Amino acid sequence: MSGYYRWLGLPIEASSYAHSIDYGLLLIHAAMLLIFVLWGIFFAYLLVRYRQRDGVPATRDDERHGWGSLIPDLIVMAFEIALIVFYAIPVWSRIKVDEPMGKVNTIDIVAQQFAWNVHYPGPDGKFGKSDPKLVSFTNPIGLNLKDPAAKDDIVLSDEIHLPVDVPTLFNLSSLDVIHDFAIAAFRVKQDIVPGMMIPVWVTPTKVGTYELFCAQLCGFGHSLMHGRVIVQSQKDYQAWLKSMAPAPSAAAQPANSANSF
Amino acid sequence: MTAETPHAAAGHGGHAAPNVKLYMLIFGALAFLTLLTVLISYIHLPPGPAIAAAISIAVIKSSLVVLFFMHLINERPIIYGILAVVAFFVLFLYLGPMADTIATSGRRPAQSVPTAVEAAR
Amino acid sequence: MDTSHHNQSWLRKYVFSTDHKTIGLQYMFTALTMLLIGFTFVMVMRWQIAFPDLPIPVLGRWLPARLAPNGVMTGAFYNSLGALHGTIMVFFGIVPLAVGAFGNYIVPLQIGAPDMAFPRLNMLSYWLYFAASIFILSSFFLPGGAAQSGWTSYPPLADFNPGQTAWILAMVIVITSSLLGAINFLTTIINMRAPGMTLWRMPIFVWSEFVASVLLLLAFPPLEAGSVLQLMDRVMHTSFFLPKEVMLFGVLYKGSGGGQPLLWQHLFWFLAHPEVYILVLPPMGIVAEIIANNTRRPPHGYKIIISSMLFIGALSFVVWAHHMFLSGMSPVLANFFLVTTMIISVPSVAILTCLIYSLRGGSIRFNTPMLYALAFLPMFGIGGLTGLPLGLTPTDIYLHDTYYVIGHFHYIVVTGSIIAMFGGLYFWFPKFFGRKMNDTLGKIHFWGSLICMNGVFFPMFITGMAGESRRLWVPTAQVHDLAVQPWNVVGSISAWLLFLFQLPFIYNFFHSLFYGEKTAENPWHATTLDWACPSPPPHGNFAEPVRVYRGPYEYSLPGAKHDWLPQNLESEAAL
Amino acid sequence: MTSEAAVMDVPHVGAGTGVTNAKLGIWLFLASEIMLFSTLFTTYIILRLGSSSWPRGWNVLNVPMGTLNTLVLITSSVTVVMAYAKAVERKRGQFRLFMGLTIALGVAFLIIKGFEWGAHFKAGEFPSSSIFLAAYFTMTGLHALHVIGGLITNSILLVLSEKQWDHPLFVGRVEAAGLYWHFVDIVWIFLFPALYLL
Repeated sequence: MSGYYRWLGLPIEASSYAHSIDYGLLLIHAAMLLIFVLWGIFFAYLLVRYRQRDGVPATRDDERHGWGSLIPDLIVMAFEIALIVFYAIPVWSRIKVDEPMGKVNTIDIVAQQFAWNVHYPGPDGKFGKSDPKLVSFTNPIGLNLKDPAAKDDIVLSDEIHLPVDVPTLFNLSSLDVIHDFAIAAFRVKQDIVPGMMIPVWVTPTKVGTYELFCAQLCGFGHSLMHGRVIVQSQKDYQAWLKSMAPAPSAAAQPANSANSF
Repeated sequence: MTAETPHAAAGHGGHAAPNVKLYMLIFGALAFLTLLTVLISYIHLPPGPAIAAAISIAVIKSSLVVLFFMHLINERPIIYGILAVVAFFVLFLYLGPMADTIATSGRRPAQSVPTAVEAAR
Repeated sequence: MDTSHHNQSWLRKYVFSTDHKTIGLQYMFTALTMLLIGFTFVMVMRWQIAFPDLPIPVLGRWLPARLAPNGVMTGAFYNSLGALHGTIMVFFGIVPLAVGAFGNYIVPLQIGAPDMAFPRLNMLSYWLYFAASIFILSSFFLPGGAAQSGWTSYPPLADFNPGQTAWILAMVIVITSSLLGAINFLTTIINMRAPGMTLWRMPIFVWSEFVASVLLLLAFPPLEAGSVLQLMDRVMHTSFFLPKEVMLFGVLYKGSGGGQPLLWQHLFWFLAHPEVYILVLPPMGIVAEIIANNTRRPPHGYKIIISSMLFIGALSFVVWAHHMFLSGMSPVLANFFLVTTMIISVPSVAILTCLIYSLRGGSIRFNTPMLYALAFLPMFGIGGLTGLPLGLTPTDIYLHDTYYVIGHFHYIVVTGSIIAMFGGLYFWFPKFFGRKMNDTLGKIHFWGSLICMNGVFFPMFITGMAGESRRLWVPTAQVHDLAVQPWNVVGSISAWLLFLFQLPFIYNFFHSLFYGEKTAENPWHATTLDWACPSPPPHGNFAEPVRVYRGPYEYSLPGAKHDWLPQNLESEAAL
Repeated sequence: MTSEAAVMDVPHVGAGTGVTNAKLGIWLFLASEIMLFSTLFTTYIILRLGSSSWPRGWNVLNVPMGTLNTLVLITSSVTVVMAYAKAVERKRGQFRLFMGLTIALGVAFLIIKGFEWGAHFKAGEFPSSSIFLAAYFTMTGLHALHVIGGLITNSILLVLSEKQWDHPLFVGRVEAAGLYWHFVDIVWIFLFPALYLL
């Protein structure tokens, strides 16, 4: 993960929409800096120019010009309206409201204190049913093994494999408390609420290994709740999928080896 | 402490002027509306009309209490002001979370909520 | 029913007093102590943030093994300190100091009232607050330990975590105290003003307390109700915030289900966003008072400032869900809250602009209170500006729940509110005690604090930009945070230095209390009514009934002999 | 008399508002109470909206008992306003009669409520049994706490009418207590249909 950071100290952009978020951050911080510097210069000037001096009394405002100070507010407001209309709402809609079209790779994420369970539908493309009543140490998401669709499902712990350049839809759910699915390099962040199934999608654009972490306080082990996101070329990804679908009996076993992060 | 009492000023600024006859009239109306709302509920209307009927009767009843028992009908503007401010914020307290609950219903897989009776017995 | 104070016992005069000034000072001492305690908590936490998994020096040997085995704090203890730091600083430190202490002492004086409208209720407010403070601190020694679900206490975590019940009960008590206080302030300000003190003649500080009290009155009840629901979840095993089939430490919890975790977040932030303005508005009022006094001219745009405050107050109830953009709430609804959030930034900018413009044409005296008031302007500016990328939905996706949020919030409440209130302490100290605080020590305290505060909070923007989450017990556990770990060390060292720079203040405060330079009734040559009575004011405040003849800031009137004209004097001849 | 005593012992009417401190204070208090109970009603609505099924009140709760309780509380609202009328008319005996009736009705309300709760507990229905019962017990419980608060205030006024009948603040206090009691009544006016009839 060397060469990880870019301007403003941001991580590399490894997803399709990372750049639009970074663009906003850059734009806003440039504006902030400009406002602050202009303001600071004016402020310093006032402090020096109007310091207390003998024989120079303070002067009062001319009442007729009392509303002149609203001009900066109007400028700020115009800037903010522009940001809302041309930046925030379109980008937000693209990322959070709309869902990706076309071929979509769907993965279920089941968060728990303090681990990420990653549930792939397997070759049949169907997720097996799961039931919290069946949760056990060897079956962290409570997958119902009697369900035929569950036979070829893959369940990983703390490791996600993704094909590059394919939109992936994550269905986020939690077994216990609120977690937050965050991958800094993808600029992905979404709370996971128990009792809800929340969709979030991303299209990885760079092959590599990134970090997945929990961004919402979930208990004493919150900081230890992290895992790896491995983005592979589509060929490697297919090869990996094949390697993960072995004998049916072992299909539902979580790949605990992935824990050695 | 002064022996005199300032109640000559009753009705002026200090305290609202009571009106016993009116109170009895309101009492009758409240009792009638209570029985009415219960009777309507025995028809077992579908939820929509039932809610509409029950809420409108409750609003009428509470308005009667507020206006006449609490003397809001001839109260000072400052009290109206307080209530207007509260009404503004209450509105958002209802609308915000409600809008969210409706908008996110698709994100909540239907959870089987047992009715109270089933759960208990 | 003779309530004459002259022959009252010491207990009634100094402990169970109904005098707004005594109660104000009681609030002040308690709140400053709580601020120090909350700060101590974070100084301990900062050790773990800077040097995770190393034993805490000195203190580590004293802590019980339950909290810090071998001197290294556990994750649960770290979370407890974090939760209580936030709760104490916000609900038990800054609000009581801003509203309870300054509001209680100054507001009746500035409007020319003999006392608060309900003096006994006022005493009750203070003692409820005091009891809640003791209670929340003692929760460390209760069986379940202290709360460890963050100051936001999101369920389901807060429904299950140990220690939360004590937190809820303490919150219910402190909320009740604040509600009673708010009723008292509003009645006082609305009903008890001296003749001639029209609304547009009230000092900005009184207006700010007025708006803050409205927010307290109407924003706190939802959290009180929410706390009751959470208490039911914990004690009666209801499921208000629990869906069906939740796991509890690997075991299926047998609740009825049917509840919603997001409901708590709505109720909590319905309070907690107005709460931020409760933290900020009174300090803004203090800054306006100090600036008007030390520029020797009326502040620019008195009516703009006040209208902006009222506008902020009204709008602060409609922006709460910008804390919830990524909470699983409807993303379409987020657009509404995005717009309201952007709108509410405009009046804040307006107030700040007016305060800066107020310097123009002034004759600026750089005394200690003024330094604090001036520092407030750019520092609060940083806090406000960094709110922009957090309020915009797309950029919030990245910055949400990172240290950037923590940096932003602390720039608002520490270099904003606390700096302003330090200024207020130096400014009104002569009024409180009839003596002045030492200026040199005050300036050491000022520069040291200002630099160290920036040293603590600015690195948070850097670590936040790198994507480091908040509330990390072991920040080095996550690989992507390793590169910015040195900045955490910088922040921690600054925090400890910040503590060292509070020592001159503490010394100065207590030394000046007894040996400070004695001052006259109106040492700053101020115009508002709080300076028109003796220092400290006697019971009943004003020897004769006051009358108000003019606006609050009549400084440097053209053709006048003096550069100030108090509100209560009919003409300058009486000066 | 010091000026502090003056503040506490004479009804202070605001110059601009024309209302006494006591009345302004109690209305502000009621404003916060409106927010409190509105939050509970919001919670109720949201839980109901978010649930796939919700019981009709009459299947779970005892509607005749609830109706009786509504009538009891409405009657107590009348008696408390009558007590206020008698306080203004300076008729101490009748004031005490009506205030006593108000207190008795309030106690009756709590007793009936107690029977209802008792029957639920006997049937094994607890707040933890279902989200509907959780809302029912919490909302009526918090309301009952408010009734108890009102009973305490009213009882204090009944006792004080012995010695402080001529106190200048007395009528104002009766009025404030009455306003609070009416508010408690109004909350029940909404709780009753929301829980029992829908």
